[in-house]
Amino acid sequence: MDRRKLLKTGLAAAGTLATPAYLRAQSNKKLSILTWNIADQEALFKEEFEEFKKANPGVEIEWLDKKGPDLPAFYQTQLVAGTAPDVIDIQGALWVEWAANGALLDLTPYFQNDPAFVKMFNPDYMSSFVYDRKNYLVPFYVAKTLLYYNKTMFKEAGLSAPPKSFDELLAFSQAMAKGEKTGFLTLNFDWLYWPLMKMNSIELLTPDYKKPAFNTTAAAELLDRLAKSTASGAINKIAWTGRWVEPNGAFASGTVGMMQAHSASYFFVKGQGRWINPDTLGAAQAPGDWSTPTNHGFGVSKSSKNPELAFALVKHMTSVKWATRLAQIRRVLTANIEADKAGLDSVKADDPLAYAVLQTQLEHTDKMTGNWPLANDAQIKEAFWPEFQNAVLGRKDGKTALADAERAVMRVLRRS
Amino acid sequence: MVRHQRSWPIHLALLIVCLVMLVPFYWVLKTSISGENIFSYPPNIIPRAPHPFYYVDVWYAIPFARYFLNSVVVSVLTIVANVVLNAMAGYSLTQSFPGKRVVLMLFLSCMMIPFQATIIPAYLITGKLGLLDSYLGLALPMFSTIICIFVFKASFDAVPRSLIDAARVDGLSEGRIIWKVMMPLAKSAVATNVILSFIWSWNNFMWPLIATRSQDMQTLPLGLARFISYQEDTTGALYAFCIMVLAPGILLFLLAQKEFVQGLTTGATKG
Amino acid sequence: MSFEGDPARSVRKRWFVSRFVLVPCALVLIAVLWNAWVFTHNHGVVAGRVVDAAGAPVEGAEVKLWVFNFTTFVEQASTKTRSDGSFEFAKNPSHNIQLSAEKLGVGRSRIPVRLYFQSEDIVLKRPLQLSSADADNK
Amino acid sequence: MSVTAVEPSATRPRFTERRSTRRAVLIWSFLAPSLLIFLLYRILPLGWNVLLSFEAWSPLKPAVFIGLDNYQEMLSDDDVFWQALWNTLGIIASAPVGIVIALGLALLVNSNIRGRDVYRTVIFLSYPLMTVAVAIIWRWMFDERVGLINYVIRSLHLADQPIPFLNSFTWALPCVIAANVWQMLGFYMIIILTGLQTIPGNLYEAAEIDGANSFRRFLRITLPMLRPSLFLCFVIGMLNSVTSFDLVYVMTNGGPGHATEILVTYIYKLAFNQTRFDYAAAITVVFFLLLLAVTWVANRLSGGDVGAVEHN
Repeated sequence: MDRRKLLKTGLAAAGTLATPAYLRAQSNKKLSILTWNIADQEALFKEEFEEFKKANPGVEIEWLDKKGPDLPAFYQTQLVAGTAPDVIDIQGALWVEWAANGALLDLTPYFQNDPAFVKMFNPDYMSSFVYDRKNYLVPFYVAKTLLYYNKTMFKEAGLSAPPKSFDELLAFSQAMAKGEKTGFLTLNFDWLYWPLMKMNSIELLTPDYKKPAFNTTAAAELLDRLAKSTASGAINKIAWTGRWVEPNGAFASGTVGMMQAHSASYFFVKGQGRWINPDTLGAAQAPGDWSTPTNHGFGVSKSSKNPELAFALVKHMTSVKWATRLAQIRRVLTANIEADKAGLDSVKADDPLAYAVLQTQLEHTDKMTGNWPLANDAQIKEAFWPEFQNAVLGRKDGKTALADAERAVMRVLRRS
Repeated sequence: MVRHQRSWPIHLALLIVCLVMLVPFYWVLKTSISGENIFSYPPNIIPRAPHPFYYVDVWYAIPFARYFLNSVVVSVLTIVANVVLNAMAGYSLTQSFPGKRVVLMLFLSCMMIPFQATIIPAYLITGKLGLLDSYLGLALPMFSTIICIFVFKASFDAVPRSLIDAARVDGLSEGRIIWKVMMPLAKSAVATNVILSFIWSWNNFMWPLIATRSQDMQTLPLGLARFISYQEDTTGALYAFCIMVLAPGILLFLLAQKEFVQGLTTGATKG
Repeated sequence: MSFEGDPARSVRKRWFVSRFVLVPCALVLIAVLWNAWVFTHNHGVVAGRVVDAAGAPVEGAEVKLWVFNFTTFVEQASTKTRSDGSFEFAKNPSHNIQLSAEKLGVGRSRIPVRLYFQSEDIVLKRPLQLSSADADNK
Repeated sequence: MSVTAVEPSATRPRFTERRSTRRAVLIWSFLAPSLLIFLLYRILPLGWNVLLSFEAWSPLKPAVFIGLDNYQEMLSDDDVFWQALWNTLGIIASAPVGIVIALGLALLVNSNIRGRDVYRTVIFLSYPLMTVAVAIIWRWMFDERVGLINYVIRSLHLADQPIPFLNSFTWALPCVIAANVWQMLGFYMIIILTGLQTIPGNLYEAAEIDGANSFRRFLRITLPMLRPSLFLCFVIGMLNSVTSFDLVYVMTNGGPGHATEILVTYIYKLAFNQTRFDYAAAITVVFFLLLLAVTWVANRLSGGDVGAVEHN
């Protein structure tokens, strides 16, 4: 008897727990927004949402935040279930794939209705969100790579200015490498290493994006040179193995001469490296002013019940007022021209170095590389990167690696 | 005498093993209270200038209390369900009945499907059941686990037939036989079930990630995962978080280990 | 798993004094006490003194309260020191702060302060000592 | 559960038919809940994968039947798949190593020496840990600069340069395996202990009378009697290791290159990072069949009935 009673009560208890919070809060004027690992700005978002609700009475906003690696899994599950968030913050090239799959709403008409809104943003960053002549995202916050250099190590090696060419980059690295010290590092995820290729005018694909274009003798030589410098310690091999913490941490430790990374790295490095001040850390454009962006943008899911409202929310969150707030609190650029001015001014005062770093993000925005509007970017990345890694870590010679990479990339292109 | 000569090598061997098992704990604990400059060699073996502030950071980095509560509720649901359902299933498997082998094979083959491959259908099913973003929905997929069923089966098997037959002769119903005769002899199995099912639900990471939407349904592993993502720079804090997440499991285990470990030796045995 | 209530009393007694009850109770007790302490000491008062290199109190030095936000410290409040070099901040919201003091001609100083819980009341033991040498990482 | 209401008065041992039918009902009603759970969360999803593996599908795209194309691509044209397959087999092959160690330990802690409970507790302690945390811990232990292991190696002068364990193509997989064994060891030991407990002591007494020394007793009695437990260990441990994804995901995320890619991580990446659910489904099916085969072989070898502990 008591057994059965126990079970009953157990089930009853379970039953009461079984009502999903968000189903109860179902209402047709409900917006859900999914952000990409920026939970630290909860306070700001709450404010933004409050204001938005005031302007649009009867609207409820559900805010979700997932961290980068998990967000795709979550969003796609939601897509299948038909409960995709109305607004989504996407980083990198993921959006292209989803746009091509028809998950995202084409914002072009909205843009056409509102040229003033479009004019607020840096056209170069704006154009990085175009896939087959359609706009899909609105810039939320943006970043692109630059070259940080350790002035102290430069002095020791008798170097004055940052490198102007790829050859100098390698030469400088070699000059600074001895013992624990290494010369150069780069972040490698999301094509962030691609400027190195671009400096040597190597293209990933043919202009029509139909065929691989990287399997050239020049590229093979380049890979071999990188491999050699890596073996000799001129290039720190963390550049090819680490993702985010390792390279930034290594540079923060003050034993690496140069690091190619995006502006976000500055705050990480500064948080770790006590040595950092305007006399010891320099921020410059990489040789040839090439850089790879890692931008965050807001898109609207096609499945959204009320897209107008969703787009209104996007406009609201990227408006000068709130973009400025974000720029100031999070020390990022938003591609919203006015907001970035304001943000930079506020930074200039108490952190001139951060100012210098962020400044680079607004220069040479026409020289951005490593972001191709490819519906299968992720697959190509997966096909190319491991072979590249094999080459620079000296497991294969450049030629074989590139050949294998070409085969793999061909496969991907053939499939689509 | 003989034992004395023999026992010291055993102790030595076991001590070494224990060392291997424990050192990682120490290393993490040490890091969590003293931090570690990732780029200074050699690392300090003894924590230098220990302080609790990494734990403070973690506490405020995520709504720890809330996540903790969620994890607890889900785990409790899972444990109860596991003990009951697995005992039932385990008992049936001790009986001989047509189709037993099939069922056994079926159970076993259920373990051969990686969860990552079932995410989408599992999500859709849970949605159909209307359990998304609810405690029950989080716990349901783990309501019965094959390993534990086998654990029950094993310890039921070990219950001497004679005892059961005697009970039958006394005219006890099957239910009563299980409850009054078998369960008491299967304490160890129960302990094992409690601990294992707790572990699994407590540690589950992928399912909560997919099945929860609202912030306040998140469980601790998700907190940890989020932590790895950008807080990772604060090395100490990361390991502090590890400790804070692991502590409950270890505590429960240490509390129950007497029943658990001894149960395994003195429990249902002797044919 | 003993649900037979036959020798109920003794069983229950043993159950109550068993570690399965005692340990959780102890934990709960600790938690309660700690929270009581927190709630009586979280007005966010941060007080301290500013002295110069020689150790003499500095009047009118500008003291800033920096609060950790995401990856950087952002300025939260600022005040000036009194004649005895003392200063006090009212509502510090954070548990991880830095204090910077500066006075033209005398110098500057910046120290990190870690608290055991958010907006813990604290009186700095050691005063901020201004030095003309450029302070760390700022 | 309610079906179990059987009035004691009505039951007499001779009413065997009624009892047996009742027992059939009882048995199946006892199995039902578990079966239901597995049906919902294992069998159906598997079916979904099987269907999907013959189609070209991604969210928002209508499914198109493409026959065996996915399988053909996998087998003929995907190096990563093969790499992942080999790595997975490597992990499977490593399970016996852990089991042998665990068997040794179990025998040691089964002898009535002082503080054996303490030993058992400590050895099992690693199993309750959250895999994500275990991965973090071991990533930290293997750290190139301040990892304890490198520290030991360097202070013993076994290597002058620190070994970048998780970043080296040769070391990464062994390291992951080591971490996995470390976590599973306690579990193996417990299962084996339970097995040891079920060996009737009189067998040993008899053997002792026959004058068989401890080693032969081990070979003649312990090992055969342990077969089912060992089989259970292998199957469960193996399945746990190869279907658990957190360890690799956090420790190396499959890298460097694809040196530690296992089928689970590859399936996950394909499905969610590359939106190739169809192809991932095909690999899932192959993975499932592989595990089925391995288990079957193990079952044959152990001659044991699945999970059973015999007494006769």
